[in-house]
Formats: sequence, structure tokens, C-alpha cells
Amino acid sequence: MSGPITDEERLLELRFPARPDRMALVRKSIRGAALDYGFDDFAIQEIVLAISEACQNVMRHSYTERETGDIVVSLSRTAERLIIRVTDFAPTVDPTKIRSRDLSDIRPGGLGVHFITELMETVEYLPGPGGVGNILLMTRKTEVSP
Amino acid sequence: MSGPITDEERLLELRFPARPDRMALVRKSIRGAALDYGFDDFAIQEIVLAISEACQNVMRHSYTERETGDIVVSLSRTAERLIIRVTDFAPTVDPTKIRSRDLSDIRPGGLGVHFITELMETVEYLPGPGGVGNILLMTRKTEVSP
Amino acid sequence: MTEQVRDEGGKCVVELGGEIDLDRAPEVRSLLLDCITRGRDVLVDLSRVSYIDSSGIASLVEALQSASKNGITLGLVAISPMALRVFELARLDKVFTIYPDLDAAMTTATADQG
Amino acid sequence: MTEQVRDEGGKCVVELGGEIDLDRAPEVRSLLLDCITRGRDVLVDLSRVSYIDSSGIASLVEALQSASKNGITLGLVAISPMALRVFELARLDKVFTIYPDLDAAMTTATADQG
Ligand SMILES: Nc1ncnc2c1ncn2[C@@H]1O[C@H](COP(=O)(O)OP(=O)(O)O)[C@@H](O)[C@H]1O
Ligand SMILES: Nc1ncnc2c1ncn2[C@@H]1O[C@H](COP(=O)(O)OP(=O)(O)O)[C@@H](O)[C@H]1O
Repeated sequence: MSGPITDEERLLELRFPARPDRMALVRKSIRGAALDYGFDDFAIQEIVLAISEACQNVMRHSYTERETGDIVVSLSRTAERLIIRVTDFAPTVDPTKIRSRDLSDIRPGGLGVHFITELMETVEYLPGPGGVGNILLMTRKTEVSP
Repeated sequence: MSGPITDEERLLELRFPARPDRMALVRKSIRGAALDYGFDDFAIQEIVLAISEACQNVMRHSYTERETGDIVVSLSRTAERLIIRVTDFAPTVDPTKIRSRDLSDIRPGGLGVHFITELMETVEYLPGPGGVGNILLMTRKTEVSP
Repeated sequence: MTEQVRDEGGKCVVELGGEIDLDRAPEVRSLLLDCITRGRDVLVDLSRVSYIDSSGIASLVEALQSASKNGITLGLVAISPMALRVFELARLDKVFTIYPDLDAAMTTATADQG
Repeated sequence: MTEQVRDEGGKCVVELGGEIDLDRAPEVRSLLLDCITRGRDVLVDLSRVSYIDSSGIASLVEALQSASKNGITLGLVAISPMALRVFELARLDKVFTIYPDLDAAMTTATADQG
């Protein structure tokens, strides 16, 4: 992060079971919300992609099939940035383990973290409140004034 | 209600500050979600209207300017119904006070509760979990199979 | 922003747009009441309104009653099927005079006065 | 549901549609691998794909590598700007052969073999 977030204004939180078949619903909902916030189509697609990748990683790596739970996607803003938090309630993950791979090695998988860092301006993995769960905090500059 | 809800499957929850200027965002988000659920345009507009009216009433009657808080709109489904809960965290309201007026008396206001009961198949006002806040539970038959 | 007021055929035409909800109803209300004080008949063009709820309806009812007190008419123009549904739910679809388009509103309203 | 497989010009044309994500990638994967076992060159028509993410890309990479192991080609057809952006992000826009439309894919692919 380039600095602490001040003047943060909460917009909307989405909470849903960490299941792949919920993502289409979540994407449509986020598209709707991002549209209202004034992002253009291409930016909205990119924001939705980053959030989807973050949620997928929670489903595939934070939760297990036996121990699953909810995901919370929260959107807020400052004068200059859209702030996205993807929160899970899984055991705390070691952030140093979350790493992108060498992309010149062509093989299936291993793209999510790379996408997220490319699409967002700041990306930070944090432990959840009270040490429970994980928060992926991402921000992106707003192209337009809200 | 015509009976207890069984086999309820959670879809999505939206949480946001009880502020009028958040409703456009919330409506877009719900439209997106309802679209994914397979309702047609007209039904989506009706569902969105009922939810908006419920949220407005929370803003105008449950919370006060000095004591405001969040609203949670949760969507879930059974095989036959879409289930919507609009939850606030305000002091508990006496459900018998929530009443529609005589519509033949033409005057501004007093339409929200009437709209909600017309647009939904079942409508129930319940105290929130642990006696905190209020839940408006509404259900509507799904026209299409999900 | 999404509202426009203009004089046309001796009437005050108010074009509303977007979503008329609890957030925007107050500004719509004062815009309409302001028009009414000008003393000319008012036509409210709703063709660009994508959403209206009880708050928006309340502003229109208040304007209708104020117009009638001031001896002028207030008509609605080009209501979308969904907006019409909201007026029907409110049992107000017969209370307001509703014109399919601005042309019809101009002709009929003039004929009424002649 | 939103997928179609057909034979055209001696090739296996797979038309995908909708959103290819973690939920749908497994079915896309098996559909493509199934096509490849038929031994004909594969063209994947993405014109009706409105969304693709890393899971969808993974299915396509696996299919590409399986095709190449089986001595056949796999080309992508009619990618939307947004889907292309995802391939670019993945640094795979040069790894896949991408045709603007099915006509171009048929002509070029045949010319390659001639
Ligand atoms: N939410 C998460 N929880 C735990 N580990 C994660 C999470 N996200 C990513 N990782 C780790 O980072 C690695 C890279 O993730 P990614 O780039 O999305 O590729 P892939 O998930 O296909 O391996 C994963 O293999 C995993 O070890
Ligand atoms: N969420 C609520 N909390 C408390 N009272 C409510 C709530 N919703 C409705 N009411 C009561 O029911 C009445 C009718 O509501 P409504 O039909 O929406 O019209 P209006 O809000 O314009 O009065 C309100 O005046 C209020 O007294």
C-alpha cells in the first residue's frame, strides 16, 4: 500500500457461501454496483475479474471441501480510490505463500494472483479481525469522479 | 406465511449504510442478482421495488437521523420461492403499527407497505435475532425453474 | 442533472430522468412546485425515468394537488410500462391524466381549454 | 447448455458461450479433451463468451497442450476485447493462434496444412 486509507466511505458488502456456483450471481451484482459508481465497461470487467480471482482462491486454497464458509466482498471508496476487501473465515494463511509463478512456463493454472496484482494498484493480504480468517485488500484509482 | 420455510438455500446478502443515496447502488446490485436467478424483467422490477420500499421504511421509520445503522438485504431460495429478508439493527418496532392506509384518500405518502404486500406473496415483520433489530421477511413464487 | 424544464406551447414541460427514489424525490418535488408557481399548465415527461417508487409518486401527488389548488393542470407524459405499474399499484393511474406522448398532451390539453 | 460441438470443413468446431469460470471450466475442459481424442483439428469459437477468468484459461491451456501432444492444432476464434485482455494478462495471446472469425480460421488453417 502507498499509505493508510483515510476518509473511507462504505458502499456495499456482499456475503455469500464460498461456492463456485455463486460467482455468476456475485459478478452480476458487482457489475451493477460498479456501474452505479461510474466506472466504464472495461474497468468494470477488470474489477469483476480481480474479485472473481480473489474469491476463487479463497474457495480453492483458504477453505477446504470439509471446512467451508462464507466470503464477504466489501466495496468502499475514498475521493480517489475504490477499495475492495475479500474476507474469508478460514484458518489464517501465511501471506508469503501467496505468490505468482513464472508465466513463461506455459501450463494450466497459477494465474490468479498475477491477474489480481496486474488489475489492481495496491494488493495486500491481511489477517482477519481478531486473527480469524483472511482479508485481501485491493485498491484501484477511480478514473472518473463519483 | 403459508407455512415454515424448509430447504432454504442462501444466495447472497447485501449490507450497506441506511442512507437514501445508497439505494441506486443496491438496486443495481439486486437487479444483477435477480437476473442471474432467472426472473424476467418485469418481475425483477417488482422485486427491486418491494425491496426499495422496505429499505426506505427502515430509513424513515426504524432508524432516526441520530441513531442510524446498516441494512442487510438477504436473498435465498427454495425450490418454489425467492425469500427476501430486510434486516435492520434499530430498536424493535411493534409490527401492529406497520399498516397500510386507505388508498382512496388521495394524498402524498403512505404507499410503501401497500406496495410491499401487493408485490410479494407473503410478508411478515419479525423481531431480529436476540431481540435486536427487525426483519421484514417476504417471499415470492418463482415463475421459472432456477 | 437529469431534469430539464422548458416552455413549450404555453406550457411548462418538465422532463425527468433516471431513478426517482427517496434520494431524488425532494429535488423533483421542489422543481415541480417551482413550475406550478409560474401559473402555466405543467406536463411532466417521464419517458426517461427508469425507476420510480412511492417517494417519487408522493412528489407527483403533492404537485398535482398544488396545481389543482392553483387552478392549473398537471399531466403525465410517456410513462413506461413499469412506471405505469407503480401508478396502478398506488391506485393513481386514474387520478392523474396520462398522455402517451408530448404531441398528444399538447393537442388534448389545448382542446380541453378551447 | 451453452456449448455446441460440430464438424465443419474437416475440423471440430467447439462453440462456447456464457461465463467460463471456476464453476464451468471443468465441463469446458472435458468437452475440449473429448474433441481432441477425435483426432481432428479443433477451433474454439469464443464469440458468445461474455466472461472468462483464470479457470477458463487453464482449461484452454490444458486442451492446447493435449492437442499438441496428439499432433493436432487448436485455434481460438472471435475473441471479444475483454477476453483478449485476459489472454494478454496471462501472456498467452501469442501462445494461442487466434483468428478474427471462423472464415479466417478455416482458410488459414487449411492453407497451413497445404
Ligand atoms: N486465498 C488464498 N489462500 C491460501 N493460499 C492462496 C490463496 N490465494 C493464493 N494462494 C496461494 O498462491 C498460489 C498462487 O495462486 P494463483 O496465482 O491464483 O494460482 P493457482 O491458484 O492456480 O495455484 C496458490 O497455488 C496458493 O498456494
Ligand atoms: N420499518 C418500519 N419501522 C417502523 N414503522 C414502520 C416501518 N415501515 C412502516 N412503518 C409504519 O407503517 C406506516 C405505513 O408505511 P408506508 O405505507 O410505507 O407509508 P409511509 O412510510 O409513507 O407512512 C408508516 O407511517 C409507519 O408508521
